Amino acid sequence: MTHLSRQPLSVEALLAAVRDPSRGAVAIFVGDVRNHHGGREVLRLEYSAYEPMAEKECHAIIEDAERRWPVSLALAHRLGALEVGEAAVVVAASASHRGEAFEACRWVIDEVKRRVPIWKREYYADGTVAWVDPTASSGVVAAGQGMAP
Amino acid sequence: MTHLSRQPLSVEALLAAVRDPSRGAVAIFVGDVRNHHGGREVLRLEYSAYEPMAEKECHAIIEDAERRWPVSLALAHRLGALEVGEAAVVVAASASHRGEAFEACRWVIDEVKRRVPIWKREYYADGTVAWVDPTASSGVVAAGQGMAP
Amino acid sequence: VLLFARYAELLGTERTDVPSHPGMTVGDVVSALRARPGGSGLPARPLCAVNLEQAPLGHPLAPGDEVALLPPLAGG
Amino acid sequence: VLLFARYAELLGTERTDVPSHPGMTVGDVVSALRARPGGSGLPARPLCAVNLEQAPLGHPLAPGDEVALLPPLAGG
Repeated sequence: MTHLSRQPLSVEALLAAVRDPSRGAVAIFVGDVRNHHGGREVLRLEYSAYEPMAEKECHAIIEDAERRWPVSLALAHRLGALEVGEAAVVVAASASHRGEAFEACRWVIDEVKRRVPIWKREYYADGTVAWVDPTASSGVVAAGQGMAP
Repeated sequence: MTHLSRQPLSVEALLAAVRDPSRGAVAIFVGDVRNHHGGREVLRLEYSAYEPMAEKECHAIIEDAERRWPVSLALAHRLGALEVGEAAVVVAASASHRGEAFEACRWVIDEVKRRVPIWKREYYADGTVAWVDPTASSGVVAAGQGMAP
Repeated sequence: VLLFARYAELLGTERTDVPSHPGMTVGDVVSALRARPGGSGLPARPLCAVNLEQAPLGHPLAPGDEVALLPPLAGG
Repeated sequence: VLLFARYAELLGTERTDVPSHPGMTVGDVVSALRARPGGSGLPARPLCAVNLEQAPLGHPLAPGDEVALLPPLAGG
């Protein structure tokens, strides 16, 4: 399975991938593109990735989670240009018990943020562009307008 | 808004109801009809409710949760005859931070189970029928075949 | 008085009347129903609601109150 | 050596070569790139990967290894 997609993500498709009549509970996380960041109005953004490593890390996260909880998981991350309100990432976890479904779903999205090599460039209403950098005090670092890595 | 439905539940519709471009995180819970319960194979089931009180409790749960967390919530519970694998309940919670979305979503489904007057009659592959009773040691109490309250 | 799910099945009806008297409580309604045919299957202290709110057995009733006996909840 | 996102922007390329020498480490690659035009914007200790696995700066390199410099991750 491929976890990276340049097409809009389908929550229904991820739900269908983990649904199982022997398991009654499904927890889903959807991360949407927000219209603001650090007090600035965001118009759109662009995700890029070190694709083979990102695929490998997504796969490893799912394997780790399925070892840790009795769950079935699906994970998709969008790449390329996204508009405000579009889904950037979707995680679905099915389990017999809702506690396990919630815990595994939460753990997967935390790990995606922690270890998958994906980068985000935000375009603001004031015409500026920045790389999102969670390690910077402002959360962003100024970027050029041009090249799309 | 009405929270009880005799039609199949749409996860996409509940997701759309809470999505908001100023909030990036959506957590969803889907509770599906399982194909087994207490070691018996379930063929289908029937949900009934004290409908005006159930609507009122669902509404109160959402108000309570929206007071407790900065979230926007949607909740739907199915009534009537359901097949194995169909969604019985769907909760969607949007927030600026994923922790709040997960916590509110989890709290709402826990409260639905705790205080909404809904009952479930299960039909088994061996021809028997039982009322689901979480307070009984076996989890069920034998039921008649006939009347659908 | 409204009855649901297994309780409706036990009493053979989803709705019945209980003769009222001054000072009547929810518990009096439960006792009257337990004395009916099939009513022995009702617990002594079922979950009850008055006017769409959960109410204890000692809750006093006024004319026109909607009383409901609720089997153990099984939603979600 | 592969460069991504802001690091590719700083160096003006997504892929470059660094002359290899025996005993070369990931840290040696980083130092060589920091000496390039635009390279002063690279941190002294960036996140790095060798053959799709995160690797410390002391990681020794073998011929054919794929080295990548990863800006702070921002997925999800």
